Amino acid sequence: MANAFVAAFEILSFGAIIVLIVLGLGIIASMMGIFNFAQGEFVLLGAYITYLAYAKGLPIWAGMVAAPFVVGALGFVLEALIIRRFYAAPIVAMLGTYALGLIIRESVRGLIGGFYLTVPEPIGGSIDIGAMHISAWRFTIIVITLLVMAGCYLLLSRTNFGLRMRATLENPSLARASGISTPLMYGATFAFGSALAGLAGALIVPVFSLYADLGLRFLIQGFVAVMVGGVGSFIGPVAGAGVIGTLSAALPWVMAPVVADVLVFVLAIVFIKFRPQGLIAGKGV
Amino acid sequence: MLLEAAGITKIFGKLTALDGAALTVGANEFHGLIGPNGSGKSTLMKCIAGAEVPTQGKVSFVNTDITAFTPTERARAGMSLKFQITSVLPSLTLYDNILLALQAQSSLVDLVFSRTRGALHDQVMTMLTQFRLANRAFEAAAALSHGQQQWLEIAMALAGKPKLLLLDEPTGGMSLEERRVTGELLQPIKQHCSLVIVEHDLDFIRDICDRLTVLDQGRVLASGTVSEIQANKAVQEIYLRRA
Amino acid sequence: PAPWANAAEAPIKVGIATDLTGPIAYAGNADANVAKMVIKEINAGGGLLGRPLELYIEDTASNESVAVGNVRKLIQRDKVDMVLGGITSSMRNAIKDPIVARGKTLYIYPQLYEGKECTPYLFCTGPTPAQQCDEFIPWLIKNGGKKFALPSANYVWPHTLNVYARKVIEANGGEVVFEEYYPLDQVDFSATVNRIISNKVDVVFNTVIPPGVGPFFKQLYEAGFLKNGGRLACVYYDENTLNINQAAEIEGLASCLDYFKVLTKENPFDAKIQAAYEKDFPGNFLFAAGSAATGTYRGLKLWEAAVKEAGKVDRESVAAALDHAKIAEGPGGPAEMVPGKRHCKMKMYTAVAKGGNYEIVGRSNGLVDPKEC
Amino acid sequence: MPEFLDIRHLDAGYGRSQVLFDVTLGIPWRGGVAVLGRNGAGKTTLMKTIVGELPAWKGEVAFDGRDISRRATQERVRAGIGYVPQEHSVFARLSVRDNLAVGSLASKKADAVDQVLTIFPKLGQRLDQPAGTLSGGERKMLAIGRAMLGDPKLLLLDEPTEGVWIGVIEEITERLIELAKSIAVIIVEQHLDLALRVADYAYVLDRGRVALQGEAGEVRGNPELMRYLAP
Amino acid sequence: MGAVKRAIPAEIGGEADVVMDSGGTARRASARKVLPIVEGVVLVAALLAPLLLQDYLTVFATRVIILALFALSFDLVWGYAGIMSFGQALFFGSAGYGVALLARDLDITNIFLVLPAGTIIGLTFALLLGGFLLLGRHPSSVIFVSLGTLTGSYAADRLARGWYYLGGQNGIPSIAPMSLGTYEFTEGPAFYYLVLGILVVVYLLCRFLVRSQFGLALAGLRENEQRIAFFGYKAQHLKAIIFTIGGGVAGLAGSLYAFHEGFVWPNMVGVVVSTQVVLYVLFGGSGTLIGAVIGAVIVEGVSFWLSDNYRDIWPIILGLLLLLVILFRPLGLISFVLGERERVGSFGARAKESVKENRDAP
Ligand SMILES: Nc1ncnc2c1ncn2[C@@H]1O[C@H](COP(=O)(O)OP(=O)(O)OP(=O)(O)O)[C@@H](O)[C@H]1O
Ligand SMILES: Nc1ncnc2c1ncn2[C@@H]1O[C@H](COP(=O)(O)OP(=O)(O)OP(=O)(O)O)[C@@H](O)[C@H]1O
Ligand SMILES: [Mg+2]
Ligand SMILES: [Mg+2]
Repeated sequence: MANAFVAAFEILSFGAIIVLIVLGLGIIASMMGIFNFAQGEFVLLGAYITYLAYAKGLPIWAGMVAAPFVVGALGFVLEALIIRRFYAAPIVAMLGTYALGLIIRESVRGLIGGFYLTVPEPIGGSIDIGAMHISAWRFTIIVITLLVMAGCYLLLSRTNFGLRMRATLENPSLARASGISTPLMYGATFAFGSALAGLAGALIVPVFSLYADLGLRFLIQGFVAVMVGGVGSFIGPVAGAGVIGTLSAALPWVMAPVVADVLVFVLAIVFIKFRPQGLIAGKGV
Repeated sequence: MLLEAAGITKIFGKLTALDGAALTVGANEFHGLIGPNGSGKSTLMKCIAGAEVPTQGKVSFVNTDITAFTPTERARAGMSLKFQITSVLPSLTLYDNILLALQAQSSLVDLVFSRTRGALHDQVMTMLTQFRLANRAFEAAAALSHGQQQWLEIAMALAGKPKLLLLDEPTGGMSLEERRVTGELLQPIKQHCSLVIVEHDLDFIRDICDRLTVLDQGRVLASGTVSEIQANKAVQEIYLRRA
Repeated sequence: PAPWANAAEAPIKVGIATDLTGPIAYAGNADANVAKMVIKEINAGGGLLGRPLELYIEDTASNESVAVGNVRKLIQRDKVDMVLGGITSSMRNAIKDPIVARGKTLYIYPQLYEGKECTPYLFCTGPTPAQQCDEFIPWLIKNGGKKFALPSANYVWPHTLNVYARKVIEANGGEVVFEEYYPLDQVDFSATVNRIISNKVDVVFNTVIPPGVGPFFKQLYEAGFLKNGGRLACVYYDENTLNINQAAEIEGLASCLDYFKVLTKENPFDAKIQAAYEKDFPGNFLFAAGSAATGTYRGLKLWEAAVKEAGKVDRESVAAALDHAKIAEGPGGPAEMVPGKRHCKMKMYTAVAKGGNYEIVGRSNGLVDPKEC
Repeated sequence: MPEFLDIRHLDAGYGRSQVLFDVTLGIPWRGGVAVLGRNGAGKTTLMKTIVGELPAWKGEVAFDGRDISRRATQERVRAGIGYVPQEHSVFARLSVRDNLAVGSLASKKADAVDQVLTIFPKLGQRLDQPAGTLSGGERKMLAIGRAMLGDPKLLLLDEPTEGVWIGVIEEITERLIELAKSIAVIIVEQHLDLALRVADYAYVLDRGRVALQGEAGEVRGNPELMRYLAP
Repeated sequence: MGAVKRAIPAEIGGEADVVMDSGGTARRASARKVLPIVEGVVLVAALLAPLLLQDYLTVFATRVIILALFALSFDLVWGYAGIMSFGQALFFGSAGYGVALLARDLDITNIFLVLPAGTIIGLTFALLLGGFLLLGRHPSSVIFVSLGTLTGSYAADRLARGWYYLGGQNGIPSIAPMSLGTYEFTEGPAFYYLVLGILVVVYLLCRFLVRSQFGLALAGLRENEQRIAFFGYKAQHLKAIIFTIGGGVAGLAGSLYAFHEGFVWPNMVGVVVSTQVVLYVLFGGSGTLIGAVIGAVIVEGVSFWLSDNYRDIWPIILGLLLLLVILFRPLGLISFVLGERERVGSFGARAKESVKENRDAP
């Protein structure tokens, strides 16, 4: 019983981490149609900023708060300078963002000397329930993920900002003809997606430590999650990430981890093959 | 009968777009399909051409049950469709668009080894000339105006020498004069081909069709010759009713 | 101007092929630095056979295909007399053929590894499983317990090492509770941690590598493994890897290597090289055993001794001399090649992490045999 | 007094191919104006240039007394131009309700949906369906409804009745006649009757030039007209 | 059609220009003048290379040419059929492993056995994966196929790393050289010309294929697969066929690579190499076969040079260069010399905005 509870918690917490990482990726990939290969590096930057704050002796949570803003601002600038040219050509965008990611990743690698560096969690230790120990920070991540998820959903579905965003991404020329400033919306959306990645990076760095390939590690998983969930909406990728995340954490409990790892991907592809529209088909937000 | 669609039902979620609709078309018959907006005309066309899978019902073509056929198989059996929303191949030239349509049924070996392009050149140019597009043969299809794209689509649909041609609002965005010309272009195909045409312009339909089917809310309201339909009370009623 | 006795003769060319970029660049850069340091030192002492040494460094970029191209540069363009380098086993496998078989050149591999590399003209100067387990595992059983878990990354080194480790564990009355392999980039270990806790494992003999090892140790810690008296053991853990986790999360972790920085306190020669290295290369790249820096030092010095003995630099003569070369002083102590085996005897140390630093808790009696080939 | 929308000597086109040549036309403060012409005459191009989707190569476009030829589309729209494009005139993935909400973003109408539903009751059953799954005619209704919600001072309609059922066309016509009493409406239409009922004035384009213009009745009666409309 | 008539007989796939006389207004702009020149220049340069280069550079050039062959296979499926194969390395690497095993376990190194074997391995794997991904009830989206192939490649990489028979992480080293009777192909000019010869032959075959009406069908497919299906094209089959052919070419390249490097390792089937080949092609310019070749040569050449001269930061510089090219030459380097029309033959350029706008079409 206790064991089952711990298992459930651990699986859920990894699912939450994947969801957190995919939130931003999903907005950019699913809604903007840009499969952003630099998204992993935005996660990395979020982590790096948190580390910097820690290394400079600032409180860690300060770094965590700053990360989404800094990465979001960077996203805004990159959108205006680079990404903007890619909307018409999604495949070229993959390559362009790949190059961008390469540059960021290798630069960060240089900055941190290619090491694996630890960052302590602002809320450390474990919550003890009887003989069970539950990581306090993982628990915090679950809570924050739920909050961010709900916030994003409300923002997109209930506010005019969200409506403008969806309209722009769906049919830019008609959006302009409805009086929406599309360049601004594109910039804002990309910045928002980047900021979420930055936040994800900041929150997960205490769990995984900082290293240059931190973001890359989750990228393919993220794209598969987007596909499983269904392209075109916000909740699709989030649902997909939940499934992929919990599956990759759960399968090793019942089979050899090496098999589980590949199995998750194979299952995902087979699923998409027979349900190309994904878990949640083009409905709602 | 060339085409027999019977009991076609199509349900989208909560909405029943087609409710047991039926359509029969004989050889060399021009058949008009009319009805208010959202009555299911396009959906019926798509079910016949294979773009939608009907929830229920059966389609047979030249005495073969084609309900389970893919669009490709239907096209190879001799059906050809022009969608309501134009979908030409935008970055190919008009020439290539037609050429592609012309040799859709050739075998792979033919595609790779034969010199079809040379052999088909005259045919391509004839089609383009007929539809007044010859002078733009080597421009990308995306550069056509809406009406010109409609024409290109009709030309492409005709190119495959179908036994049955399905046209969904081919004259949308055309002026009266242009409609008349389109009607004239369609007349000669009657020798070898049947036609199902969706139109809102009754005069146009009357001029070119032999028989009409009227759809309303997914059901066939009436079907018969043009004069029968014109005399039909129920039909007159929906024409008066606000949609 | 160096005082070359024989300045007219062309320099002897030393090739270094290592990962200057990519995920293990920190190790590769340290190795390159060590090579620069040693070459500088030899040149300052008048060179070798009266000839200066010239260093050629190429990047293997953690990418075997790039590596092979660059190694060919060393062999075919620069015509080096010896190549030292490669960190991972797969890198060694990729470049050994271009160097040894096709390139007819001597090759020294400096990293601790799984053993079983018995190619002629290929000399290994890092520790082997025997050297890392023979004294270490009995110590673990005494200072940890009898129940071992072997969580491992799924590649050749852990597989081979575990075969050896299991033998030693069982020979010493211990028991392997489970041995399990994970994808190299797995970062969630909840299932593993659960198995460790519920099986009441005493010693986690870890061969999971970064990036997985950080989250793994953290999850173990959070599940109370250390609190309940469990012992972590990891034979590649050196000063670099200490930073992956918070000090508390790896308190008491035991490692067994040929060199730890704390040895500088007891060993003047170690203090000397450590100081020389830090003076020349004050940056981030540490002189540490787990990243082949010590193997590189030892390898170059053994090769120097062999060249001196042979009196020339052609492959046959140097290989013949290197076969039984010895150095009296090196990182962690003296070293000597085991004749006919192309592997190296060296001193081994067991150290335990305490508050983010190592403490030496055991040392071998004399040189440990690699037991290879 | 200058016209409400004043276009002078306008040249425009796509890439390097010029479509409009020296087009000059004026639209009064209120009332309908029809733009006619055969397929490919340049009607859509003219509309796109007015709304700013295409840049004007030469000439000027003045709206409400100000030159707007350098302004971005969204600014022109906010200044009071409403536009129903000929193709891709709805947000396909957004629900019908959201499409209407986009339309009323600027005017902040609370009863936006109801207002449109009184004109097009048909849309009532489709409110939560993605607009991309609407039938051809339903899309047009939605597009017109969306544009009207923005409370434009000048409404551009590019073939608003293409594919629309005759019964509804009548309804649309009446609305437009009503609307043209208070604002300016430019309508591109193939239904000559409809166009000339809504419009007081008409321009006929031929190969990118204004070939004919005049009061609606006058144009209608002009024997040249049919020649310009024939393919 | 009166005034319109044919001036020059149109050849297969429009090899010759179609010019209308002035009575008919249609005319084809002077097409395809530059492409043959570019191809010629590249060929001559390739023929002369070993004479001019130092030995070790010839060896390097051999490798680059093998990679160019590999790039060609990707260009075929992406540039022409619009199938984004992010797992092209799967076919390349599995063929490499296949021939390495033949050499290691069965002592088969005869060139007439190993090269066909490698090709068939690539072909088979491509057929299986392509069959799964491309055929079936639902037409498969570009993104799905790219992720599907990526996953295939990723899984193969994992498998190779974990499978002892294949040498696991360490790969299979020291593969015996390819042989013809008693002659052994070791690295050097002979190997170079062998590989160059193979490249030229494969190039010409591909060229013939994509210029045929089959190529036109592929172009249509790339624009709108569903539309083409409604004409009666067996769109999915066409895709599967070209994908399989691409797999075969990749397999051929992979087996040459294995023998040339004398080593195969898991990365060779994995994501890294898969992305690399995409880079070559986009860098050079997809949709022209020569673009793929040029891309491979330049990317490899530049990385080689950079890693020599900017040892620590060359990946960053490479990334910057890539980004610049993609930003300012999204159609690849080849677009410096080649016009839009000429790039993809007479079959039009790639769909642009239409991707998004077509969404609500049936
Ligand atoms: N994919 C779909 N999902 C949900 N509803 C759909 C879908 N496709 C069509 N419909 C609905 O089915 C009904 C019939 O549509 P259809 O396109 O067949 O009408 P139509 O008779 O062609 O109308 P029009 O004359 O306006 O083109 C419409 O009300 C439409 O909203
Ligand atoms: N994207 C484009 N690129 C190049 N030329 C174009 C483009 N769009 C339209 N054209 C050309 O511009 C001319 C005018 O097109 P426009 O769409 O304005 O015609 P239209 O009068 O609206 O015709 P229709 O009644 O068919 O809608 C046509 O000759 C057309 O081929
Ligand atoms: Mg319809
Ligand atoms: Mg138009």
